[in-house]
Amino acid sequence: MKSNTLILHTAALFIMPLQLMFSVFLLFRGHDEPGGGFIGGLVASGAFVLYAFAFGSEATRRILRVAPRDLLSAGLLFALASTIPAFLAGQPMLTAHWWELPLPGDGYLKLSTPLIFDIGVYAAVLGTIMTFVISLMESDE
Amino acid sequence: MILIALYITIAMVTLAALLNVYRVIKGPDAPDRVLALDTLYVNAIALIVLLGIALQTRMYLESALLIAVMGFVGTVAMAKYLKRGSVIE
Amino acid sequence: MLDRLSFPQPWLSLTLFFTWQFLSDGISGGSVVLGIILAWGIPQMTRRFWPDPPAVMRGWRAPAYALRVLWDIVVASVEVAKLILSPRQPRPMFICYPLELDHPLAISILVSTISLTPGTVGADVSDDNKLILIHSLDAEDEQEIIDTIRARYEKPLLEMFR
Amino acid sequence: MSTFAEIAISVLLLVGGAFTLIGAIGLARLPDFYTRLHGPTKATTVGVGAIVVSSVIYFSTLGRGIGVEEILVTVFLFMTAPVSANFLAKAAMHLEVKTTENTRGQTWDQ
Repeated sequence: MKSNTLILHTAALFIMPLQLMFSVFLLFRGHDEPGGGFIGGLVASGAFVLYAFAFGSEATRRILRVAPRDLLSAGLLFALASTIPAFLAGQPMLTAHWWELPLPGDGYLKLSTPLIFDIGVYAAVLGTIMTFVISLMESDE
Repeated sequence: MILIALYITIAMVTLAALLNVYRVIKGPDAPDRVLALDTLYVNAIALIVLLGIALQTRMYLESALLIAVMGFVGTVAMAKYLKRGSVIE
Repeated sequence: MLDRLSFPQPWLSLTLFFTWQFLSDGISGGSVVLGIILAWGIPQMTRRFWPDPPAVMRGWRAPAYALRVLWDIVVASVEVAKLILSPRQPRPMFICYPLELDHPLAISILVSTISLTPGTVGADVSDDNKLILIHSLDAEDEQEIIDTIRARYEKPLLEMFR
Repeated sequence: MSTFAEIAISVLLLVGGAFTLIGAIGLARLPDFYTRLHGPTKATTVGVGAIVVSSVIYFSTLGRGIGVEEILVTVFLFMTAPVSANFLAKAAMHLEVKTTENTRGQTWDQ
């Protein structure tokens, strides 16, 4: 009797969104509690790796939209960009700057250079691991 | 009362983890080892949650969730490797 | 264009939104905005491989099924525990279970249920989605197990997914 | 904390620990791979589930809110345990792992 990968497909469809959400959660709580860009990026790549196991490298490329290598370099640029405010203010590199954007209701969206740095690291980690995995997959095919 | 129950439970889970390590070492086949590792990470989650209760902090719960997420991906990757001889088909 | 703005899996989006609210320590302006972005973005990203929804889906039957499965999981663990601790050897058996369900989602739920309930693990699904291979830890009679699964789990799922 | 909550937490902890231990004993004691698969998927999952639920009750009686992380951990374990079991069983069938002599029925080709 031949078998198929139905269970893994369904599981990937349900589990991957939860993993992605958790990775974003880790990314945003990074500054004063455990978490941060690196571990968030790892969890996100775990999610995409699971997707790649279930649906193949081509589908994974398609949902990533950008090539993983571009993600990696964009992440590095982003992390670099987080040093600009400190540079303009004449402070040592990577000094934290904070802004608060008022939102409808009484909330604030807190933006800070550490967060921008974390987003950069997130993209760089995701890009690196997906570059590995996808090129390994394609060299295998 | 909770403290006593907590200590007994930690002892039981630790013993369970040791039994899993025994299965990891003994094998005899690769799937047995992967299954034992799979159980080992679930036990690690239990230990982390118990540690959180013992120290009265919820700080460690994220790491428990993290182990659950990454452990599953790891098990799937290893099972995939066993199936094809290479991780990625 | 409208396609891009829609929520392809409304239930998934709702779940993601509320999970996000709870994760980010209560509802605030920022968490609502981010929650909406995530609830829209993640299903958009993964929409390609979702199976078509079944013709009829009676979602309100799901809680009753979930409770039954939860109860059976507890019973299952006690049974497996008894068997593990008793000195006698188990009598394992591989069983081919002919499916009546045909929706991939329903089959996945059934296999997961089988894996979590008394003495059985759903080992495999055939490539035409017509048979499941079940490994039973301690089986007397093949037909008895098939009938139990059919009556207890597959019938309710058939009611849910048409 | 009320006595009732204390008893509930203690009982859940002990039950959880016992099931986790039984799952591991099953893993160590049962004769072949397919029978060993049963311990971790059922007993261990339930055991960890019970421990996590006791943690939820404990922290909610301390008044630190209900823990979503704990519930997520449980949901995640219950979702992933059957999938890993299914996947490992497929791997074992592919490798043609030996079954004990008294196993009836056939595995499938992978």
